[in-house]
Amino acid sequence: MKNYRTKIISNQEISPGYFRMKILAPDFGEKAHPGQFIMFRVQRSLPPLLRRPFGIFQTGSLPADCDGLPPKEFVEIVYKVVGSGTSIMAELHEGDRVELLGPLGNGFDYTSCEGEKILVGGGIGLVPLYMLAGELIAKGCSVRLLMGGRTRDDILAVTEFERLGVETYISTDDGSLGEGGLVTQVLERKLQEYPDAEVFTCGPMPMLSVVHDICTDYKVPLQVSLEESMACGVGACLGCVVKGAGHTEENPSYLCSCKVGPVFKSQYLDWAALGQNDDSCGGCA
Amino acid sequence: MKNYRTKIISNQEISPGYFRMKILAPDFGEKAHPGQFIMFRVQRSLPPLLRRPFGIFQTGSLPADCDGLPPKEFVEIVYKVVGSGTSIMAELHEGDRVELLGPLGNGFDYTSCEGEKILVGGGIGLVPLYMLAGELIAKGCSVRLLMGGRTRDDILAVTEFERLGVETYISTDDGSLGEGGLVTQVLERKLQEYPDAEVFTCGPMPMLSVVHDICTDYKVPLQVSLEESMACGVGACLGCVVKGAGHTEENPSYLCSCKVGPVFKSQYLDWAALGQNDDSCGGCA
Amino acid sequence: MNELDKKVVKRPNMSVEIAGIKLRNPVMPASGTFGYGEEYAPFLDLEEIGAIVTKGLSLKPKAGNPTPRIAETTSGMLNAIGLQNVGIDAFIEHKMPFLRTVNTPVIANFFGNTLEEYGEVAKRLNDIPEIAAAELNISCPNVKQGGIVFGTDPKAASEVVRLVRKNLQKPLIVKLTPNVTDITVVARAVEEAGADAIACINTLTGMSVDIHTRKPRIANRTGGLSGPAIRPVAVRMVHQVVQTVSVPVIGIGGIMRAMDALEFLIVGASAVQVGTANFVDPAVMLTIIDGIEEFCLDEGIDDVRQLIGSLKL
Amino acid sequence: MNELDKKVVKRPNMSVEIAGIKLRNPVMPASGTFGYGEEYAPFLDLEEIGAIVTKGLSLKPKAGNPTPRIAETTSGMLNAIGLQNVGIDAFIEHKMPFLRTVNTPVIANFFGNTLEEYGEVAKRLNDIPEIAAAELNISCPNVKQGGIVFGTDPKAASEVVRLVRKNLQKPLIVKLTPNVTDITVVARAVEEAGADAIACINTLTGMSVDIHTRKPRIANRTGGLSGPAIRPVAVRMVHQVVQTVSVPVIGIGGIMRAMDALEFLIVGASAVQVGTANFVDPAVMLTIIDGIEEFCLDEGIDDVRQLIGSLKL
Ligand SMILES: Cc1cc2nc3c(=O)[nH]c(=O)nc-3n(C[C@H](O)[C@H](O)[C@H](O)COP(=O)(O)OP(=O)(O)OC[C@H]3O[C@@H](n4cnc5c(N)ncnc54)[C@H](O)[C@@H]3O)c2cc1C
Ligand SMILES: Cc1cc2nc3c(=O)[nH]c(=O)nc-3n(C[C@H](O)[C@H](O)[C@H](O)COP(=O)(O)OP(=O)(O)OC[C@H]3O[C@@H](n4cnc5c(N)ncnc54)[C@H](O)[C@@H]3O)c2cc1C
Ligand SMILES: Cc1cc2nc3c(=O)[nH]c(=O)nc-3n(C[C@H](O)[C@H](O)[C@H](O)COP(=O)(O)O)c2cc1C
Ligand SMILES: Cc1cc2nc3c(=O)[nH]c(=O)nc-3n(C[C@H](O)[C@H](O)[C@H](O)COP(=O)(O)O)c2cc1C
Ligand code: FES
Ligand code: FES
Repeated sequence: MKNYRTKIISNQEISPGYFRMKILAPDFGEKAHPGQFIMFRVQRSLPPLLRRPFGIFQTGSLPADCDGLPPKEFVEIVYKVVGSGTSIMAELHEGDRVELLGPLGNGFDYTSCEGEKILVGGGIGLVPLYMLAGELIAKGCSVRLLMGGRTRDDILAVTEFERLGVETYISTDDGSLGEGGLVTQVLERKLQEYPDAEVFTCGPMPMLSVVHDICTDYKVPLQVSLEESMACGVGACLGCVVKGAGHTEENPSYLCSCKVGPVFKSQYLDWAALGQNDDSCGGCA
Repeated sequence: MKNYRTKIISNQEISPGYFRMKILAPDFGEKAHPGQFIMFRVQRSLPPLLRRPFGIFQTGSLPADCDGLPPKEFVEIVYKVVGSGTSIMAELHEGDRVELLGPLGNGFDYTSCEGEKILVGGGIGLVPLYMLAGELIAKGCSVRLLMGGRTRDDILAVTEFERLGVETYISTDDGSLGEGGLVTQVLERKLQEYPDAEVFTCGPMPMLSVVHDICTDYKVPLQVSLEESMACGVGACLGCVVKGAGHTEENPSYLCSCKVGPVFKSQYLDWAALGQNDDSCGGCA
Repeated sequence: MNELDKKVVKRPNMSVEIAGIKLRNPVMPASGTFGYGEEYAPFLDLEEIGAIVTKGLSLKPKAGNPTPRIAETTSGMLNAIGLQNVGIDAFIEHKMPFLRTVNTPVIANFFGNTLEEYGEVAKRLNDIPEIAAAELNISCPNVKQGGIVFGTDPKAASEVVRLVRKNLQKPLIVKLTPNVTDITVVARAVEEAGADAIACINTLTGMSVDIHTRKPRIANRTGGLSGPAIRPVAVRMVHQVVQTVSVPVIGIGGIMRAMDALEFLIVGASAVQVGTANFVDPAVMLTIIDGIEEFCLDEGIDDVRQLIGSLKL
Repeated sequence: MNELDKKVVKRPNMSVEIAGIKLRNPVMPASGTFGYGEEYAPFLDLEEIGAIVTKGLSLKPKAGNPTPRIAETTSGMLNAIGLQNVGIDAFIEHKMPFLRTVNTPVIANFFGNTLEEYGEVAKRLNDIPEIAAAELNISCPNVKQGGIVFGTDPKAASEVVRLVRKNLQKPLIVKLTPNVTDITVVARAVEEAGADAIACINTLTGMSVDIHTRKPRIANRTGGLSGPAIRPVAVRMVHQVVQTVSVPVIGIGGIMRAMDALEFLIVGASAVQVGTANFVDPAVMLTIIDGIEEFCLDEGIDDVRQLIGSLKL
């Protein structure tokens, strides 16, 4: 984990309001795990003041240039334009100077390939699942991805996921792509089919809540990636905490989502408290 | 006077640290007088918060495009990069959206062509003298321009002035262009030659002070363009005042330099107070 | 909501009432940032804003502070104008004739250097029928009492408001300074002393130094900080005051956009004043008014007053 | 000054002394923005900064406030962490072992919910030889006295400082809140009560509302405003305090760059703390230290202490 003062390699709109940005980051890839994130500094001048957290979509390296220079290692993020910071990001170009801190936090935990791996992603929540899917496939696991979104525009990177060898199932609220309805309905069907599955999820809080309930019902392990407002991203400010399971007024338990998370085993979280957090915006890592 | 929400036509470095910016401004030219200024909004987002004042270098119109659209009227400014706002300006490109308010303030007063018109400009202070020179020449006056600067890089737009038909005299502190020494020494020589001259000046405060002293000695009328920090540019905030002649603690006289000025007849100013203002940065309009 | 939908929706009521004066909408300039109205007439239709608030007036003309008087800071500005103004007589003679031609309520901001002066200006304002209300600036040092600022001491604040209330036959808005430990104490004091409305906040005292000359960047050393930098402090104070008093509150501080004005309305301000933003964009109040109306339409609100104090806790 | 010139110039002395502790340079983190030091160790060499200041410690572990706890505002941020911390015992057990390995003075920021608790933590700090000094945060509500903030009342402030002074066998820095009418009164009170140095400022209380949900953007409703937005207020208060007390003052508030730190030194701060800026750039303190040194070289100053209080009035 390190602060990179670096440059943008490319920044493209991949779906209305969604962008994919490649950033030069030597040696980043070898340290990064699926589910980790970066703190991105949009520009050296204000605004915005604080860095913005983004999940790692993938890392890699561009082939060496004909000029004989070594291959360019990069980290790639996928982001949705929602407010002041992401609006500025959308205007950035190749060569613009930016800074990123990472890789940060604890990512997904995947040691064995036992059982089906079911990945459930909602909208921008698909981002961290891509790197996870890649690593699971590389280990030889069987991976099924349930992609959910409001409309077809919110279903990102289908081709990329399929190219990995992932079985994908698409559902949209308005039925504009895949089956109509909620991704959680698909999850329920899949769990009936694969009762020994393990679930990994990321997406808007209402979706995460339902995923948690379903996994509890079906008694399958769940890992969930959360999204909290962050100032430092390194465990110093304590701004990003979530309530842990068993949190009480008298015996409070707050977990730093930038340091202990952003990925948590579902059973360690206080879901009653999380569910209340209706301000939570869509997308996470 | 009006707020233009408009676009940059061009923005070029003309000497190290000095830029020339053409901005689209229909109908601006017909209202603008030499010595007036604009309040320029660098970008729609912060920073900077406040607009920045710049003298009008010239107005004009670009020939009609081959697409048959009407000619593009513009206002042109010349600026020196000194701080946060001008640094951002230096990065702007053709087509970038900006705002400008103007033409503002009272410019130079020139009714008759009696006597020689001697213009004394220091560094960026040459800016408002260009339009003035043009109008004086158009009226048939005999115009002599004394250009001063630290080094050759600070002597701006020599060719443009000469093209107008102005007699120019250059001096630099380091002798890198024209004669070595202060422009005020040249002024003294010229006043000996033309005792019935009228002087117009703009430049750093120490230079203005000396010009005022010399003109007082030689009993020639002087108009001076001042530069004060401004917030509104329209007489509303009272942030830009200067002390008028005869200002006392008991009977204070403050003149709004954005409204009464920025050009003042020298005798209406309190020079003792102005001279103290050693913080005054170079350049004015 | 697309253009078509908008057309069929009824435009929301935008008018509000403050201290008995009816405003066509809740947006007006903050004193000292809009001159005497006339200065901004070339840039916006003065009959589209809720009210006109004048530069602070005093009994005698006031020359103000030495220069430099303003300096930009990060997302803010410092000013130490020193309450320069033409004085009440010149105001009546030179500024009122223009203001009379504008069909928009005029609120006269005023101050004194002593308790007596405050009382005198209040009396003089009675003589101007076209002045809809007076806004009392108590962020001024009391020259007689060793320069302690009226507005930082609940007793002094109460005293000056009581005297002005007695002398003034118009609605009285009292404008509070944020440079206090507990703004609710002062708010309660001025309400009890007879304020018909409370405006807050005035500027926060600040300072900035030029590291090269090592001099303060404004001649008066310290100045008032305004602009978006102070908005969170202003929103907090308006929230506190609204919970404390029952008279209407006017929210001021760092409003640049409609969404900023809405923050103040939602915490309970009945109207807002826009200050520094006028310098950045001379027609900004019109954009803010439009933006508030748009927000009401989008949220299905048919009366802007439904927003006031609609904070969910 | 070009590269060549620089090499022949002697590097200026950068070390300063605060309350008897010698710092290698005047730049340290502000409490609560740098964790317990360890969190930032991957990003900067902790042996290059003047001191390490810990998150505020209390007698028992403290859970802090519900979330959301932070929100960005224009050039600032609001936080209502609620002083979450591991408590003094866990601090000694889990955080000191790392801090012991770093050759940089450690300043322990601490607080209590009652007068007694303040006294108890002070005693416990005596047991940790590697703690160079304690920084007393008096911006906390006194639970027993109905929640009035110690630091806003000169009497309460004086009382808590006196008690801590009695219990503590280390240099004592007292950190003031800016949410007061007159900071010089509190500064004088804490100096008289035994403070060896004064740090100011803590955050300004602010609030921000999400206009769509109409809820406060942080769960605690109000939070502390920090970042460049507050710098002019901080510079002003440091200036006032320096003119009032004779103990050294540490300047805090919105320092992002060397030139900001220099402003504080010039008005008279003997050292500075950097808070919010650490979040923006984890190595910002090193850049600031370098910038101060560079400034000294450019201005021909051979000792940074010559800058302290060099303001020209
Ligand atoms: C661990 C983590 C991983 C994330 N990964 C992604 C990703 O891969 N792609 C993506 O598009 N988004 C992701 N997000 C959300 C992303 O950080 C926000 O969308 C972004 O910060 C919004 O910034 P803004 O300035 O455009 O919005 P504004 O609303 O203007 O931001 C204001 C403040 O709120 C914070 N904020 C706003 N929305 C969120 C949010 N949803 N989560 C956390 N903080 C927020 C901002 O960081 C900022 O401090 C992730 C968030 C976290 C915590
Ligand atoms: C009537 C008038 C006409 C001017 N004409 C020209 C011109 O034609 N070309 C040119 O290069 N400059 C001109 N100036 C000066 C120009 O306004 C400043 O150089 C510019 O504002 C600096 O902005 P900054 O953000 O780069 O500097 P910063 O130092 O970052 O600015 C900080 C603040 O100080 C103010 N300020 C800084 N320097 C000056 C200054 N010299 N005069 C007034 N305010 C200042 C800024 O407007 C801003 O509010 C003129 C100034 C005035 C008052
Ligand atoms: C240049 C300037 C002059 C001001 N003059 C006055 C004044 O005369 N009377 C007054 O009550 N407030 C005065 N104020 C304070 C404003 O009315 C307002 O309370 C403050 O600027 C905060 O609002 P803003 O952040 O929108 O600017 C002045 C502010 C500025 C910037
Ligand atoms: C997230 C956060 C946590 C803080 N925690 C503490 C604390 O525990 N104790 C304390 O005295 N000050 C605390 N502060 C205040 C800072 O130490 C500092 O006084 C303030 O942020 C102003 O400095 P800045 O503008 O450089 O951030 C905290 C500030 C922030 C932003
Ligand atoms: S974001 Fe600062 S502790 Fe997690
Ligand atoms: S700049 Fe506002 S009055 Fe001149």
